[in-house]
Amino acid sequence: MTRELTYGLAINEATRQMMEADPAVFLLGQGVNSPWYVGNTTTGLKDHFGPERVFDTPVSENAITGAAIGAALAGMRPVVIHPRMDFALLAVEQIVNQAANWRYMFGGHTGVPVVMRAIINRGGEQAAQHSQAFQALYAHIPGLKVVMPSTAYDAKGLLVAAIRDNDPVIYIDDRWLYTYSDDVPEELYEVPIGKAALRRCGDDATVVATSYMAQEALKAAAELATGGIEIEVIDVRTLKPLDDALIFQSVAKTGRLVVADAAWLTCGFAAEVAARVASEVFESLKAPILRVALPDTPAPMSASLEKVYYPTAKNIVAAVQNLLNR
Amino acid sequence: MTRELTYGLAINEATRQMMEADPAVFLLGQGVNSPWYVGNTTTGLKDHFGPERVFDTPVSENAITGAAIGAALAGMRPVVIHPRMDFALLAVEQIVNQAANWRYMFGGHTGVPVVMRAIINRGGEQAAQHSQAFQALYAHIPGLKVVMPSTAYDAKGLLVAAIRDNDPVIYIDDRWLYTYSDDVPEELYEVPIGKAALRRCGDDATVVATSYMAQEALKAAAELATGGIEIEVIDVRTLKPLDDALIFQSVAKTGRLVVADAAWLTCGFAAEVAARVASEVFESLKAPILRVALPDTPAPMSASLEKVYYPTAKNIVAAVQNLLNR
Amino acid sequence: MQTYLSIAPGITTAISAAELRSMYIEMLRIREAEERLADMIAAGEIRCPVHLYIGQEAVAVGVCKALETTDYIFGGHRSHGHYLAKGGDLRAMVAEILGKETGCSKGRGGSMHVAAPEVGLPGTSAMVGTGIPLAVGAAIAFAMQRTSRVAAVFFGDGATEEGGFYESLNLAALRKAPVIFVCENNLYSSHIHIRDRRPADNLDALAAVHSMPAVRIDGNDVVTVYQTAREAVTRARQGHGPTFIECRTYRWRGHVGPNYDIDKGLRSQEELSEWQARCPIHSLEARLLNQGILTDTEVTRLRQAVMDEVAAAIAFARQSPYPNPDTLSDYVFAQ
Amino acid sequence: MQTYLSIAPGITTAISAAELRSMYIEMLRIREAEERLADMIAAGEIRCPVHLYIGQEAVAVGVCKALETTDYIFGGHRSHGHYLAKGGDLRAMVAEILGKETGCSKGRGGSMHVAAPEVGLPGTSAMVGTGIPLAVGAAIAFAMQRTSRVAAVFFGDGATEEGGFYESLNLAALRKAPVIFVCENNLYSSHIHIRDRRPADNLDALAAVHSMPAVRIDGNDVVTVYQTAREAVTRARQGHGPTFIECRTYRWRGHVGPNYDIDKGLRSQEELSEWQARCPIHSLEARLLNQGILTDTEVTRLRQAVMDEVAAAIAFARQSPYPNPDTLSDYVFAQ
Ligand SMILES: Cc1ncc(C[n+]2csc(CCOP(=O)(O)OP(=O)(O)O)c2C)c(N)n1
Ligand SMILES: Cc1ncc(C[n+]2csc(CCOP(=O)(O)OP(=O)(O)O)c2C)c(N)n1
Ligand SMILES: [Mg+2]
Ligand SMILES: [Mg+2]
Repeated sequence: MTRELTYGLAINEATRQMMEADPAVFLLGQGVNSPWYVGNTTTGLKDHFGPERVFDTPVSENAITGAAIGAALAGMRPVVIHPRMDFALLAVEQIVNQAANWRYMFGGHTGVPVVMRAIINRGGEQAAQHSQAFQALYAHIPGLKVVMPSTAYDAKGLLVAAIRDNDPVIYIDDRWLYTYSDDVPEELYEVPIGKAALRRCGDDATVVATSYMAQEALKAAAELATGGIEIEVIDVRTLKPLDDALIFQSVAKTGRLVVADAAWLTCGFAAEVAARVASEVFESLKAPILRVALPDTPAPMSASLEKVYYPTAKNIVAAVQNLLNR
Repeated sequence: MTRELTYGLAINEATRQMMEADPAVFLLGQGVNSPWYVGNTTTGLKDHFGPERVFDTPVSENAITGAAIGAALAGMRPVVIHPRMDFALLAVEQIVNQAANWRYMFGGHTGVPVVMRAIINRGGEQAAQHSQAFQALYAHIPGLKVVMPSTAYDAKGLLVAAIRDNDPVIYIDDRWLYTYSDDVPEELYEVPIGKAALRRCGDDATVVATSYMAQEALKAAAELATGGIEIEVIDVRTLKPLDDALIFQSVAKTGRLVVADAAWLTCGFAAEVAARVASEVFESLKAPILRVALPDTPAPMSASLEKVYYPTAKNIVAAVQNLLNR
Repeated sequence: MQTYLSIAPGITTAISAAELRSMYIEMLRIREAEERLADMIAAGEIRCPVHLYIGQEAVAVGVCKALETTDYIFGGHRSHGHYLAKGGDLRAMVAEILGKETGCSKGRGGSMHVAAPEVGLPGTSAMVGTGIPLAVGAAIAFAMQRTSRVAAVFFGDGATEEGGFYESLNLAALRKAPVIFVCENNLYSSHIHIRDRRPADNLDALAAVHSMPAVRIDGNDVVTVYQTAREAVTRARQGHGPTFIECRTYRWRGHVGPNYDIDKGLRSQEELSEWQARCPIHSLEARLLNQGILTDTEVTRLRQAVMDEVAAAIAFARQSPYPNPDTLSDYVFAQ
Repeated sequence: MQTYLSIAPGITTAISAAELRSMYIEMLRIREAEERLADMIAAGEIRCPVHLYIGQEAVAVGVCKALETTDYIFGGHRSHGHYLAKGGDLRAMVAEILGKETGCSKGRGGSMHVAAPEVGLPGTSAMVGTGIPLAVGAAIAFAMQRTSRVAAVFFGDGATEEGGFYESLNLAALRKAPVIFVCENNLYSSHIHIRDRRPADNLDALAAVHSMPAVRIDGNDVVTVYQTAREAVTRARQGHGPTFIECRTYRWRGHVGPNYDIDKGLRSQEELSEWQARCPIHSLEARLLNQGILTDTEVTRLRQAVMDEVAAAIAFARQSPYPNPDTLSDYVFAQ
């Protein structure tokens, strides 16, 4: 049975159903029992499962994350939540040095089935320390899988897959998407990690986008279509391992590529997509590869600056038009 | 007056001369007074300047780095050393959230003139946690400058420039280069931050390389030259802000690009160079852009695996030949 | 109820009537500014997250009174009071909170990132506890510069859960850094009471084991705060190293925004009322009236003056321009 | 000299002759293995960094004796002793250190990353202090699983300088996690004596303020270690939460490698000699001989048996193949 559900509630449902299905699953992190920290993604879980399995923690990002990893080594499947990705910088050592390296470093004997939910929460004049999107950092690290759902359907399915995965998964959800809704099955299902989604077909250009920008790309596609331009939209969904086959196939057809990722330009994830295409399907390219990303500037506070800071469908439209006007 | 000096001693000399020239400069970090932690890069400094200005710290990466930032805000020009870049993950929050954001977040009033020396120390069967190279992580962050000298001359000149810079600079030196030597002036001089170096001219292909790989690129160039292939070698030196003009100019001439960076492939720095070229000088490209990088695998321990893990001149030669044989 | 200690029991710093008056005015100013900001948030005029300081004024004022302008302070997400007590410009603060170019951080930082480097506040980090090592570093710098300047850092009870706090305590003690750790224990970290975050509410003991004087004082008594801070500052200036001061206090409003977090079931009206009955401003006012240092007429006049000043600051901020979007990427690096 | 405390003074766990013998043999085994590894490093046969455990054997053996195979331990860069005491395979350890495919981590980890998940050692992290929250998490897991399993973590005095240590203490105390914090205070962190890293050598006090029993014991007395660990384990199994045990001890060799760090001017021969005179193995041996639990002949026989076992392990390791370069990228993810 399918019904419309919001992205935020899809996360909530996936968590609840996985906790019901598997006693090894539990939730810890700052704000899992707060009225505001994590939107509605954990509402009701503590009442349902009790404070042992839904544990709102002290402000100790490092130990909390380390404890989640340790629990994973002891047979659990923890979901550790950082209500803002910015805070998780205090836990980066545990994620990178321990969780990511563990399986390899010990010759494959033991893995770390932990999910880190790292929330992007920006805009609203929150300024530089409360607006950051670090997906590129995690996608750079061997041993980590990185997913960024852009729809409610994927938010649920990727979280289920992430929790079931036997290796550490960085699950990045974006507060800007929490009120988006689409058809979500009631039952448990997986969206496989490592598979991108072709969201719209077109012959004129390919737009590869992550998370929120995938939604913007669809808006851009609709707008471009009114001018007779048909773009193909690929929602990356899993940044690592990247489903580059789908991207290559599309660029082979369209010959033109725009990559949209709402993180800083330099050394961002969009660069990786561009580099792979420039290496693997170079011969198909008819035009330069363009990126739509944040400027190399910290997030400003004032709304007047925020408005020009964050890329939207408009920037994607402009990039596609730029490519086609050459 | 110029004489031959090793890379390690060039760092030592730059530190000493800057500390002599400016009482605001001081050194702190683990192992600055150790016989083994930081090679010969700080030898003799404590005896010369005393334990207050050359302070070997507790194992507290976070606080040490925060203290360096705080001292910078109070008029000093600290050099904080992390004897391995891996340890600095515990300090990433301070670098990213505080040092990098500070000037912007407070409207330009105050800057953080701190230098973080983050040492890459790998090989020698040290395994996954003691071998990492995180330049891409720092190059992604607005507000940071990132340098990676590959010669003794640059090691000194870039350190001087970094210390004099009014913003945070991540200075990444590689233990594999410590015994390399070249002509180094005795006096203080700067190698400007933001300028790449054209190390060798050629028409057949451009190799853009960082740090140790720039040395390997020169070996590759020599080998290729014996077969009549002339490559242009650009040593990036500053990863951020990147001197892409020099790169674009070279690729416009050669039409072929290999980027060599001894860090993980996915979302590594090499991707950024590839992406910029694929965007800005696409029309000049005659062939795909290739990257020489580490596989997306943690560093192994056993020498038998290390040998195939780390890229060398051979891999650059193969990549160039690959491009020319198309 | 708690018993509160002094660093050197029995020794109290003399305090003049003028000092008492000025601390009273400072607290009034902070209170009035925060109350008006609360109104503006409720009215939707302020959109950035704001963590109000109402109820804790005695801590900022008492500590800053013990400092010189050349001394540094560091703060956090809840630092309007620290900014004002240290002498930061009120108009620039309000403009900052409205995201204006005339703001103290040029509209780039907002409420969580106020700065007044000209009077010793280089900036405030909204990452819990991360200002603590910055203060230690500044203090180390002052010592190396052979000045007698000191650094103080304000942080909450929640910040004691971050590891960097302990690393900083040890570093400061080891270097005998002239730093004062001011922990404002208002019992809550966001939505969670301290009893749900620590087995014991013993923050002073956490610091004491790191080889420094650590005291727990009534953070709602500005005189006690001032006297304790004076002792700590004197120790620091004389090269005796850091001091930890736990100030017991309470924030009247909710964690963020103008409401009270009672509706959300996070705390009780009784608890709030009990602490409101211990209002730091009201108790000082009563004392000054009692001692004849203030009269009722003066109180009325002073309150009106503060209201006028705040109103003028708000007017200034409202009239100020927003940052020009073309300047988005200014100030990433020194120009 | 120090006075050492017990968690519950006066209560001592009964200990049988068989247990004493087996602890003696365990210590001998660790010592012999480490000594031979030292030779192999000196000879250049071992190339990876090795941090020898010689001198600290009583800690690993005393603690692990108090644990079941199903209990977990975590270690760090200096964990050969922990691995062996917990029952890890000697041959696989030596092979690991030589970078062989037959190693306990298939030659991917080396000396700093030994693991024996089959006997409760999921792995060891060489980042100072980072194993501590892992152990707390494992302990929380065991409690949630309603088992009586416990987790212990070994770390050095240096690890108490990392903030994660304090975060972990609080988290463990808050959750009443069945975890035992075993701090091996060997006075040095790399090249630096504790006096140059902390104003006071009071590591037990650091933990005690986080609401758990914290004791300082003679880490060179395996019986004391065992009895203390037993009490801590019992507490943990009964749901009373964590215990912190500071074991005073000393590493005979230098920080890394086979030398003594005396030549480098990092410590004195007198200090080393004083601690060597308190050899944990020698003192237990004397005691067992004295009590008639062992005879001289047996000692000779046991020593020979251990030497043979270590020699066989080295032979096994030497004969083992190196990892195939084609498998470089295996094991990044589950297959
Ligand atoms: C590193 C980090 N983790 C989490 C947060 C979210 N956060 C913001 S304020 C706060 C509570 C802090 O409590 P306390 O330190 O007692 O200060 P108070 O708000 O009571 O003044 C938290 C957890 C943050 N800003 N930074
Ligand atoms: C996070 C981190 N910082 C620094 C180091 C370098 N390092 C390796 S061992 C060591 C000393 C640790 O001392 P201690 O914890 O007392 O253990 P011991 O070596 O005495 O057994 C240091 C600083 C590291 N491995 N990890
Ligand atoms: Mg608080
Ligand atoms: Mg030690």
